[in-house]
Amino acid sequence: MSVSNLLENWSKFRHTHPVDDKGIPDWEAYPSDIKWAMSIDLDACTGCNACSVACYAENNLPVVGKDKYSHGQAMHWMRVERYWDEGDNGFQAEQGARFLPMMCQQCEAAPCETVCPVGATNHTEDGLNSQIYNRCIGSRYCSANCPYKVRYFNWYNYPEQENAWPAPLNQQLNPDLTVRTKGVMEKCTFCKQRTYTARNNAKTEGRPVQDSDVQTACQEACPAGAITFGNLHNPESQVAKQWQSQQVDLIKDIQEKDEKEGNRLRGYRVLEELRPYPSVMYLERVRESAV
Amino acid sequence: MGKDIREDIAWAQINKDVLKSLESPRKLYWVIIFVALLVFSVGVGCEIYQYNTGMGVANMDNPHVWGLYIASFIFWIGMSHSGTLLSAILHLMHADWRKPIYRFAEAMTTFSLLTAGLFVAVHLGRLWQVYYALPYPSERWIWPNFQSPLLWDAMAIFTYLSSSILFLYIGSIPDLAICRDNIHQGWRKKLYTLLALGWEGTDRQWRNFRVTYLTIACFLIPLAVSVHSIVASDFAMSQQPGWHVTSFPPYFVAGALYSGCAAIITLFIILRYVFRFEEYMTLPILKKTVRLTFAIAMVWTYLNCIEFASVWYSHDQVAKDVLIQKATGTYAPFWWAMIFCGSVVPFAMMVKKWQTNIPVMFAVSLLLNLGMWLERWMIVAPTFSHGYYPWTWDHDQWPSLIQWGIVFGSFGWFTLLFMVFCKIVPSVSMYEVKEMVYHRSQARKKEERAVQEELAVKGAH
Amino acid sequence: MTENDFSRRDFLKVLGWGGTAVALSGCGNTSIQDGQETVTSYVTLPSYVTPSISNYFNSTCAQCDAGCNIMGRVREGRVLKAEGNPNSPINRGRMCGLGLSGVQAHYNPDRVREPLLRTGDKGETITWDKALGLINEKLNGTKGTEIAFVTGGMSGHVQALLGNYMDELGSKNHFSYEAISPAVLRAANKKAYGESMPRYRIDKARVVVSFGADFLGAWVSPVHFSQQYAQFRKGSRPEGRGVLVQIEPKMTLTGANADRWIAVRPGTEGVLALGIINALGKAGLSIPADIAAVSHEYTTERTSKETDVSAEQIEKLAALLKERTPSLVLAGGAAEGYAHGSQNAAAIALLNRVLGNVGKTLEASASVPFPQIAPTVGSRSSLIALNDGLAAGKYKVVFSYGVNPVFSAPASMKFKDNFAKADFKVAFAQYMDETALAADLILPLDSAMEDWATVVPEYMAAPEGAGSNAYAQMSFRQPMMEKVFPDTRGVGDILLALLKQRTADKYKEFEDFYSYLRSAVLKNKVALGGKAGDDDEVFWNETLSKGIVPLKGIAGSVSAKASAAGLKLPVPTDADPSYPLRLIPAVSASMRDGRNANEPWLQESPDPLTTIVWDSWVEINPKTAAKLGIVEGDIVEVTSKSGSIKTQAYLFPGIHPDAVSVPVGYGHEAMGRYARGVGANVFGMLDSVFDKETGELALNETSVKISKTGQRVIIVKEEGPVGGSQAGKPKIAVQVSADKVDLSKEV
Amino acid sequence: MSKRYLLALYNNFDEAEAVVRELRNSEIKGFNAADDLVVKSPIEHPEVEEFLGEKSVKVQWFTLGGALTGGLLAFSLIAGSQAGFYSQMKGGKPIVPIPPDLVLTYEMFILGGVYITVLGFLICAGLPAKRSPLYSAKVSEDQIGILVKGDDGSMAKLREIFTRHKALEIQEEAGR
Repeated sequence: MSVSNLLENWSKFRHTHPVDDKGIPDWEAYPSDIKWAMSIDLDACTGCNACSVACYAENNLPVVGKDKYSHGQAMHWMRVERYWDEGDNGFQAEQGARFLPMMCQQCEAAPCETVCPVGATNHTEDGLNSQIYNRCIGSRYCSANCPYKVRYFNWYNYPEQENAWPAPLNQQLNPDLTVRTKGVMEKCTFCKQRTYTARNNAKTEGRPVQDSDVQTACQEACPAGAITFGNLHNPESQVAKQWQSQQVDLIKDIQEKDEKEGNRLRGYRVLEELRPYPSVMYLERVRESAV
Repeated sequence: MGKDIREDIAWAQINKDVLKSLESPRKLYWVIIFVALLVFSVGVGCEIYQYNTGMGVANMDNPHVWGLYIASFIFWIGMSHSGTLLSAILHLMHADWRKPIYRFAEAMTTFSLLTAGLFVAVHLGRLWQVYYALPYPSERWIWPNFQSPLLWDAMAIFTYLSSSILFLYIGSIPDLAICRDNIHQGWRKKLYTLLALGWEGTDRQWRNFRVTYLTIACFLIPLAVSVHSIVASDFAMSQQPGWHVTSFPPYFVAGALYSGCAAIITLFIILRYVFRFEEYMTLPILKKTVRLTFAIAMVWTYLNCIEFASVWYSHDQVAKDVLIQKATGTYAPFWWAMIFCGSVVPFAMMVKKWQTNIPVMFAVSLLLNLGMWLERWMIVAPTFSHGYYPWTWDHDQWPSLIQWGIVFGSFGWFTLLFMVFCKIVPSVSMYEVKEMVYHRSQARKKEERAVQEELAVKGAH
Repeated sequence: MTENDFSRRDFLKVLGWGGTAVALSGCGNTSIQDGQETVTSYVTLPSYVTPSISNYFNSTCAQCDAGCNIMGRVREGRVLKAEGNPNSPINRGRMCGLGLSGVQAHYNPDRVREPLLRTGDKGETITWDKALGLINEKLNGTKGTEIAFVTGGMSGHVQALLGNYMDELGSKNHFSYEAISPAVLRAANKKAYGESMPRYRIDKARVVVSFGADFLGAWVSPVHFSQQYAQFRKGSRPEGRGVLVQIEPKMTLTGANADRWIAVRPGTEGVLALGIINALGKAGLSIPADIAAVSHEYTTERTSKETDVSAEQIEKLAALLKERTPSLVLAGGAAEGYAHGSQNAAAIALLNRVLGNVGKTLEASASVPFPQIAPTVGSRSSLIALNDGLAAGKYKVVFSYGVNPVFSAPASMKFKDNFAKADFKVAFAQYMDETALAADLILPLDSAMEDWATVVPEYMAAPEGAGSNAYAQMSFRQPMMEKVFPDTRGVGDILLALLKQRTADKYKEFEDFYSYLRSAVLKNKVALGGKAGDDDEVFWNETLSKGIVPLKGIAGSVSAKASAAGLKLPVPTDADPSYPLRLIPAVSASMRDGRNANEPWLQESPDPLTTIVWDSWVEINPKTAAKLGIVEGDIVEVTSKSGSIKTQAYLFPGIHPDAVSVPVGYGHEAMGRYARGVGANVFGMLDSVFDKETGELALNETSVKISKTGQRVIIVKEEGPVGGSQAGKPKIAVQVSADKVDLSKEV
Repeated sequence: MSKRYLLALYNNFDEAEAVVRELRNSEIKGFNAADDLVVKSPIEHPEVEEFLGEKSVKVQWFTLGGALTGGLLAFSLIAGSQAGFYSQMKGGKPIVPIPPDLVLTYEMFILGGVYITVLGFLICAGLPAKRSPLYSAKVSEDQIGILVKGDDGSMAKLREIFTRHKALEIQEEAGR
């Protein structure tokens, strides 16, 4: 606690991210030059669930079993949603199904962060929502306020009481991150353990982080390569190029796309209008009309 | 209609009657204590199981992370409002009929706040780490998140609880002194001696007492309003459809007063019988309370309609969907039951004959409370089951028996605390009833004198 | 604090084991199971191990037959995760959910840990010496013709060793069985293009018309085809964004990704293919005379009537195919699982010839120059042969490895009873599955992450560039860590031990399968890409570390020789009124034939289309369901002539109203805690109808009726109460018409 | 000089008032009506204040001080701790956001006010206290007590006044 600190740096403490009150980008709020972001091409996504399984493998997600699944207590950080076209007679299947991999959107102005009573979920300097398991007391307010409902609560003590990894399955657990006990919230971290290593390695080598340094587990697995991940602040990264070419701007809640070309682009963000400034851009699924 | 408090009742009689309640209530008292203990132990059993196994046994799920615990939390917070808030308002307005009933109403406040606090504990996934929410200085300079409405809640409730306890306590000091003077043995003597702080009723004490009591009452009114506004902020400050409603704070405050008044009626009737307070908790007082409750019921109904209307006429399709879901979806029976209990049943209180009919009012007050409990559930649950994201909709979430058990147990806990309190601290304020009787008889005398003078003037002619 | 307790304790354990496990990897019979090995300090770790930094070992996935090349991520002596090998032409660094779950097969708590001998109804644990001795004893005096060995598809040096063993036994009864096999496809391809597995170039096609080939899900080499598909969908490709049309009665994952999914009446795929040819002719494409002679009968009206596909749709499709070339037409399981399956496949193959795709999007493949290690592909017809032999009492000793016929044979074959007729049955098993339970001796196998093997994929994907037409590859499967259970053995080791029983002299130089494999590889150093002068040790290590051995293969050739001669498609008849619906056993990407059912990630990972977990279900078209009065969650009885199952009904828009579909792979009665009792086994109720040409079991030829049992459950699934509806929300999963977007400039 | 105490009980306020008036007007040596006179009553009675004369109450100053301290303390502590915790931003909000801090400031304002008021009450009313030696339980029931303190010499006079006004009971006690 430091009142002198407060008075000296008052203007600094009034920075907001990603935009200030007038809608002007306020990057000074960021102490780092990294902003992790993702883009997912729904036209390439086949809905095969490999990303989801990869997430189980990478992030020590417990298998909850049929009974708990039936109570909606599944722990898949990455869920693949399947939608149908809707017609007069119910669902139409003539153009297939639509798949949407949905995980934490790592919002810039995340609704979950402000409501946590203990500050267990915060914005990191590389633009993620962090979730501090040790700090979490399980009020579940973050999940209540998440518009995407991508936060998953440990309703049970999976590692111990529920024996989610009966020996020797427990030897598969990734030692780069912890298993979570009952009563804490968890969610997609954009494979924090991987991005963190990548940042450190790049720092050691004295260079900025590149695309080749890090892949998230889902991106790495995706058989169709639908997922792109990288540093949005690095104009050389694939993800930055995609966002730019799709005219999707992180700091806008309504994308002002170029009038002529813009409506022929397919980048969008889910529930953007709620102004959480999500870090995941989706590319619309395309369907041929000629057949 | 029954008689009001006799003005010529001897003050010593008041002491005697009230002190008797500390010693020999009706048998029903023990029945209530026993049942409450039983109900409470059911809740305790459920909580032990839930604590050991995990929150999953409550049958909450991932979109539906809050359940009856939060609903009951709001309910109990709401219930707390009438006691202290009404007591303070009526005190400022010099409404003397408050005097025989305010003590138990304030006790109700305190204990329902304690019950609400119980739900915080029950709700948390990691109760054992709850101290993280306290702003204690730590080596790492980690603080709770002061932006979270839950933290405001904690702060507001702490303030409210401690202020209410102080208000209740300060107001009881003269009565505790009476107890001290009249009970001469055992732990009670020691307790009353300790609590009475050596009160002697000197002019200096009374003088400071009056100002203090008035000041706290003044603080309590905005505080109580802020408390339930902040509880409403838990919802209104969120981004969820059905919660993000501007009118929530006044709506919550009205709902709180409403359920509190209903609870006062319920407890009024119970205490009146159990402790043989027929002389003090008179039917005219009941009638006044009932009328007040009716007025608040109408305010609540109005605010309810405002909420629906503002959703209905807005362009927020998502919020509209939630409203439609409430009225037609799986929660519809409960939602309509809430409307019925909250907005239709109170009309029974318009019937003059029923206003002082104890069985009818008892039933009505219970129904009102049920309606208000349902209201809280209908605020919490449908938004989870029908939020922004259709994929995660979950219309069939039904609380498990464990969850119901804990909610059930909380009523036992409240009753237990309340009934034990009433057996230790006089639940009718003796000194204030004396004041009331005194002032009324003074007023009567004045009136009579005026009449006599008038007669004398007439006679002189 | 409890939460820390768990991770820290385990973490320390792992650190303790780490050094030894890595150092001893691959030799001896130690394991990490009991954790009693000497704790090795970090000081004495092998030079390539840095605590907390992962090592990657290249290997080959064993979860299905595609043979994807993987890298095992190993930390402190434990394999944690399988990741794709980026140098692989097959999966190019990618993985599917099934492949990722391989670690759960490895660490599975239900693995068989010791050799077990059945005595009566009981099993007893015996030593390996005793077990092998027992086999020797039983084989002595048994004629070669009385010995049978049933395996799945095989390849590589294990297969070579097995071949040697069978030769030593004097037996020719090696049955290669796959429950779900593209056997009809192979035969039809051979006939139509001259090669059973040509390379498909989805990435080069502008239009792909797939008759039930679930190439994104479970068909042949799905991860590879997913890569191609990603290319195919790129608008920035010179050919522009490709168009996928899927024709099948039950929507597969590929169907779900199609631009147009056409629900064809089950079994009339061939008719539709000919109808399209006819329409193409009408549209002005020149049709070779021999084909036209057959196809002209299939007027659009007739085709439409028989196939239940609208005339307009057929014409649109023909117009698209004519306009956008090259295209690629695929035939898959849904079109081939009939008595006339080969005919269907042949008719579909005609389309590729008519459209001139052969040689453009259908390329010649290459095969490995060593026939002993070339893949032996499995089929169901070989199971039929085995079953007939067993029924006739021909086989006294039966070995089974890597297959579970007791589970996956139709009940009407009475395989279980026939299997019991053999005197001595030996199962090489990783789980106590249904077949292992029926065996007399169970030999516990190493997992694919503990064992040595070489793998030659059947579908030979090739990298881009020169020489790709002669590209073939062999890949290594190598242990990534110490054995999890000490008493399991690799199949190569077991076969070697058995061979030594027969002819000790020939194999005495090989201490174990590892040394056999090493010497076999070093012997062919030059053919495997080395130079004659290379140091053996260096060559071996380098080859192993790459995991993939590119070979100069024998280039094949494809030709457009598909002919309509002899093509005869049956006229669809009205359904039998007592069994009005066609049952389509669905093969899902994760469950396949059920061999991986005990891997919990696969059970918990929702079926992509229905989002159901942990159970089987029957998909019914909402119209049919309405007629039958069935709602979602009704437990229905699906009855065929040969059997019945009870399962939950799921109303599914992606299925033809005349068909119902039940996923295969569920309904295990044994195997382990995650598989047992989950769902119902649809294999059991299939009718014994066979493809007339190949003799392959016709999977889709079973007709069923459906009746309600009166029970109803809430289906455990990922989707919510509104199903796949977006409830009018504007921008969740957005779809846009191709003419409304400009994909050419996308990055 | 030793002081003695005298307590007289009366039936009602009118009688007590008369006694007090007389005591205030009397000039008895060794007895100062302003300091040495205490009225004990079972209820809070504004008339008592009237006939005892205005005496200032200082509790409200405590209230003011408490409320202001509470509010100021709240804002400075909260904003200060947020500023010390600046590495963790929240949901697009500034590190030191004003509206939430004001909510808490408001609560602390009231909390400080109430607590310090109660403290002030205890101090001003002299509580907790040992009971004075001359105390009758009747005072908490229905009688008015008048307690006086005076020199030995004044006792007789005081007693006489009490008796004249028909005191129900008179107790005498030596000084402490």
